[in-house]
Amino acid sequence: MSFAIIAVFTVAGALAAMTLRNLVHCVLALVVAFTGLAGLYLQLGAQFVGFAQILVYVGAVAILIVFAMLLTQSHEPLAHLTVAPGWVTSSLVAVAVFVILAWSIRSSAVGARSIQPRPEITVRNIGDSLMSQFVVPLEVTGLLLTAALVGAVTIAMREQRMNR
Amino acid sequence: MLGEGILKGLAETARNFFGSFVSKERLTTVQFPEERLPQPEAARNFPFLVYDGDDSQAGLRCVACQICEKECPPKCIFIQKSSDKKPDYIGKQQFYPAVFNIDVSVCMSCQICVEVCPFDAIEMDNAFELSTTDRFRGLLWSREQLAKPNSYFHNIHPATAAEVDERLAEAKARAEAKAKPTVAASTTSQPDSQTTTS
Amino acid sequence: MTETMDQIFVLLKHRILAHSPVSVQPIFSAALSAIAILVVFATLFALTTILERKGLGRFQNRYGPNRVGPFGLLQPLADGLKSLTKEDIVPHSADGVVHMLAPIVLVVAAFLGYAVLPLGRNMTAINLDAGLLYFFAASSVVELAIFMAGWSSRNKYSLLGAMRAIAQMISYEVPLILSTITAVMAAGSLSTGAIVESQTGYSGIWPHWFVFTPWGFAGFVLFMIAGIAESNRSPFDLPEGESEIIAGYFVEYSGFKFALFFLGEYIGMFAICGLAITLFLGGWAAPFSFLTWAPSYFWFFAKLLVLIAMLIWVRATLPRLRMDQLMNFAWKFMLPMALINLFAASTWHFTPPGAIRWIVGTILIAVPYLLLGRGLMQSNKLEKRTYRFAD
Amino acid sequence: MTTAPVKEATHDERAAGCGQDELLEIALGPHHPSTHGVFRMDVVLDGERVVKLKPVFGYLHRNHEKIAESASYLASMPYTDRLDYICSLTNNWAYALAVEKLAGLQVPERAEYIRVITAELTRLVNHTATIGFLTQEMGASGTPLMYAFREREKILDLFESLTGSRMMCNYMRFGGCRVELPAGWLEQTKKVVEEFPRFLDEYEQLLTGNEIFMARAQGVGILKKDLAIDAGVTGPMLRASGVNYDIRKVDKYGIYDRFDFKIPLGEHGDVYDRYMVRMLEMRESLKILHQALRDLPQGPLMDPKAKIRGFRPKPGEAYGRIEAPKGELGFYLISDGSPNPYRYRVRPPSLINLTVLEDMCRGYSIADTIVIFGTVDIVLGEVDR
Repeated sequence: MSFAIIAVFTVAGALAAMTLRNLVHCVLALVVAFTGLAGLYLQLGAQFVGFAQILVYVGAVAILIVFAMLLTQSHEPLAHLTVAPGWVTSSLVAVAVFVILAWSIRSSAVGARSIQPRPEITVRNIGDSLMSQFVVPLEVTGLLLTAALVGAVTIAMREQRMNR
Repeated sequence: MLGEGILKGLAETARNFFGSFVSKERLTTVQFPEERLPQPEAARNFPFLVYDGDDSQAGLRCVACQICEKECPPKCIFIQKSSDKKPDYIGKQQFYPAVFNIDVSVCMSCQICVEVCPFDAIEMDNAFELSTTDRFRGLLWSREQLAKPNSYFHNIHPATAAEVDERLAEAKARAEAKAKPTVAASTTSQPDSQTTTS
Repeated sequence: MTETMDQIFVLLKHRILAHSPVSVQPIFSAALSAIAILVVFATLFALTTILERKGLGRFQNRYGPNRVGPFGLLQPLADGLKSLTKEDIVPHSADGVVHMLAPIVLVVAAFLGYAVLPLGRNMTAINLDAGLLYFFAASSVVELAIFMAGWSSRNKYSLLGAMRAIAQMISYEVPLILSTITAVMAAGSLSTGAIVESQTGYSGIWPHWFVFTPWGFAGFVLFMIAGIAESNRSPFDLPEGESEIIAGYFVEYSGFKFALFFLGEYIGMFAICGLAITLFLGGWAAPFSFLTWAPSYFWFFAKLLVLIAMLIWVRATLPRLRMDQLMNFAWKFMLPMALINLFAASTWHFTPPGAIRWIVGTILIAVPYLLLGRGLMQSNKLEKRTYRFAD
Repeated sequence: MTTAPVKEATHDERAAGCGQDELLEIALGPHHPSTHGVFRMDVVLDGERVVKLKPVFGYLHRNHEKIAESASYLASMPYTDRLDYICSLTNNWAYALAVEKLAGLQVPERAEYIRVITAELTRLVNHTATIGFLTQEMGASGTPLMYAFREREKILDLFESLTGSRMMCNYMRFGGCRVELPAGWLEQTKKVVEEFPRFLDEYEQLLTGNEIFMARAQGVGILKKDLAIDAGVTGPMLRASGVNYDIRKVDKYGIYDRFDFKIPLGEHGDVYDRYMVRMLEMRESLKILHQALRDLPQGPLMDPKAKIRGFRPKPGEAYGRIEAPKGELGFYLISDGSPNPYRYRVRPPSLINLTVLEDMCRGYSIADTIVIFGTVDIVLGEVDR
């Protein structure tokens, strides 16, 4: 029941994000979709991922998109519906991806296995495994992000200098 | 050190906060309708016409010379001279204002009319709660509304009023001593000592 | 007796729940908690508005509102009635739906955080394992609401205000979260209940609050500064910036929606204060061991009021920063300090108890503070000046 | 930075800006809390940085100069109160000075002393109001403003008991002053002057060392010495840029040569200097007040030659100027022998100091613009007249 409600919300949000004409409305619809996704995580008992989803996607990514949009675009939203020229190909690709994903999920072991009641995964468990089992991936990710950050700052500073 | 100035500022406001509970110095509000500060004697707001005696219209000192009307910077005074004459306080025959209107919504309380009046007929009032619901007719004061007795003048500006009375009595005595009332043509040659009077 | 007093609300809730069918009990329980939080904090909001105005008045040598009711205490009621009866104006070119949704989203998001605040012993609405994370997730939605308000109004001032608000809130979220990590580290849990629980002990009569350690004190100060910035209060009230951009993102709101913005702002401020209490000031724990007889929720709200009073005091004193200075402060002072504080906290945990760890902890925080403060002053070329006099 | 709902900047504005960013044009005022009345600044912003600023005024134009040409000399005196309504007494003085020059009147010594006392009190009133509003514009929630107004009230009370009105004093007359000091006024004034430094100390404690205040004020809105001189800027603004020019010293009008006081000078010409110069000037004013209150002689208040009615100066022209709290306030009069001036012209410090606003604001943020504008210290009554 609650799954259905959340799913409807998520899908509706995603659809709206694609179809609405006003970009800001699209972002807001996207936020609805993100929130729905977080709801799904929570429903599956994954507290940490659910809250992180909201914190990161709603709190940061959506805002980032908004910023990017406000900083780049400067036109009024288009009044009439436009369709990208290659829409046939792209929808075909989308359908293909969906079919492949669905097929692989269906045929994988995950679906076949009955879900066993797992011990509650606490934040402590996550932390422990991040610091022991997955410490190398974590550090690599951190390094990557730092590099990206430094790169972004460098580019921004060069642009500023050029402006001067 | 960063934050030092901020802490000093916080101490200062805290001193004022606690001071407001103990010292009048730090709680300066006067809660107006209940509490009223005494008005200084010089306080002025809008002009009024002084009358002597009991009859507020017959006793007006104003002789409709129209100097104030001419000098009034925002031109808020309107005077119509009477066609007949009546005796003033000395007994001279004088005109009187048939109409004397002041539009207090225009008046800017500058007191010029008081200074230029040779007859001490117009003085400044200190009443200030004058709001009306009718901003046109309600703030256009006629002769009847403007007339206030000399005792009122004494009440609000005792020192100035005493000075004025003295001067008027002197002028009267001089006039009586000089001659028996022959209808004087002009009284505009009043002594210029009035210039410093308020 | 004291036990009953302490748990009276919990017992009351159980009593009510006992009368309802088992199937709806979880929902019913949540609803009861939600209603209680809504009522209590909305009342506190009303109370704070009048306290703030009266307090500011006293700071400024005047009485503050004292006309409506005894001591002006009914002023919030009058304000509420006024905002309810005022015309709700929506600008012609505004984006109607978003314009309407913004204050609602703001207030809802602001209220969400309370679900994990322990208002007293056993008085957490939902004791989540990742409570702190939940709190920050909920409060991050506020930014979105502010953006919605600023953008949908189609007013340049409100757009400027919204951009300022978002930039400021994102920047200060980093030191805000980093400064909480120290407490999380000490308690070893993200759950707000567990964090409070770890501070409830006493040595003699002195409590084990985190604020009474070097890193805790620094963390508390950093958290409060970042928290003030998060809740857009003076001296970080740039998004409203009354003298510059008039009212910022809610310049085009009137009537009850305007009141909702105020409500949201204050609710957010209480939440931040409540979290500061939870993390550093021992939550509902009594300040001295001989005061434990007073109910736990009393202590929570007493501390909350003290923090609110402090915020009012700060507001009464300080002028507002400028946008670039605000950012500089966040990234060049707050962030390094929060990281250093994190380092100091971990050093504290790995040093044996005693005077040495106090000395080390203090030095680890005081020296960078002095250096960073100096650097900040010098990079802005701030100095005390002397003046010459000519004849 | 601009967005969908914002009107696109015109081509010229875009060309004036830096880089490829589009510009945001906003109108600060005339309905804006920090524009000191009905002033408008059309600001072109690049993000929050000011690219162009166009001051727009005239909303409060009242035709003062033309009205004065059709009114008698005396009737213009109360109108001068309403020029810079914060400091009516210095306006009175400047106008009286011009007329006295025109008519060749001599002001008795006692009246000169009273003029100095009232003018310096006016300077205190003006500077307290200015710095109070300045902090308000920096976003302090009214506290420094309230402290400033608390002190200002005390002086306004003095004005009221002397002149009958708190702000529209209309006190000075051609050849002297209108009324004698009321009983006890001198003692009361001495008390206020005695207590005033306490307020200044409090203010310095609250603000001068405050890091946020320093950050907002130092290095902001720099007015270069040369530009200040070229633009004809006067008053504390000019002195904050380091130019030693004070008409009290230059002209020694009235009896200012008898007092011992100094002129504080700034070095950087930024907001902080303009604030500090005003603070220090208040202390110097207190010095003058101490001396004037001590030396106040007895004697007449008016030149006996002065006439209230039928005042007709002989044909000629005169320019009387004083150091008003805001700068050089001058009145230029031409008489054709009639009761009305033939030509009447005010040199308002507010307006002329305002001309450098764009030069000071360009490159700073919109928040700075408000603060810089606050330190120019204008009163719209004087700008628009």
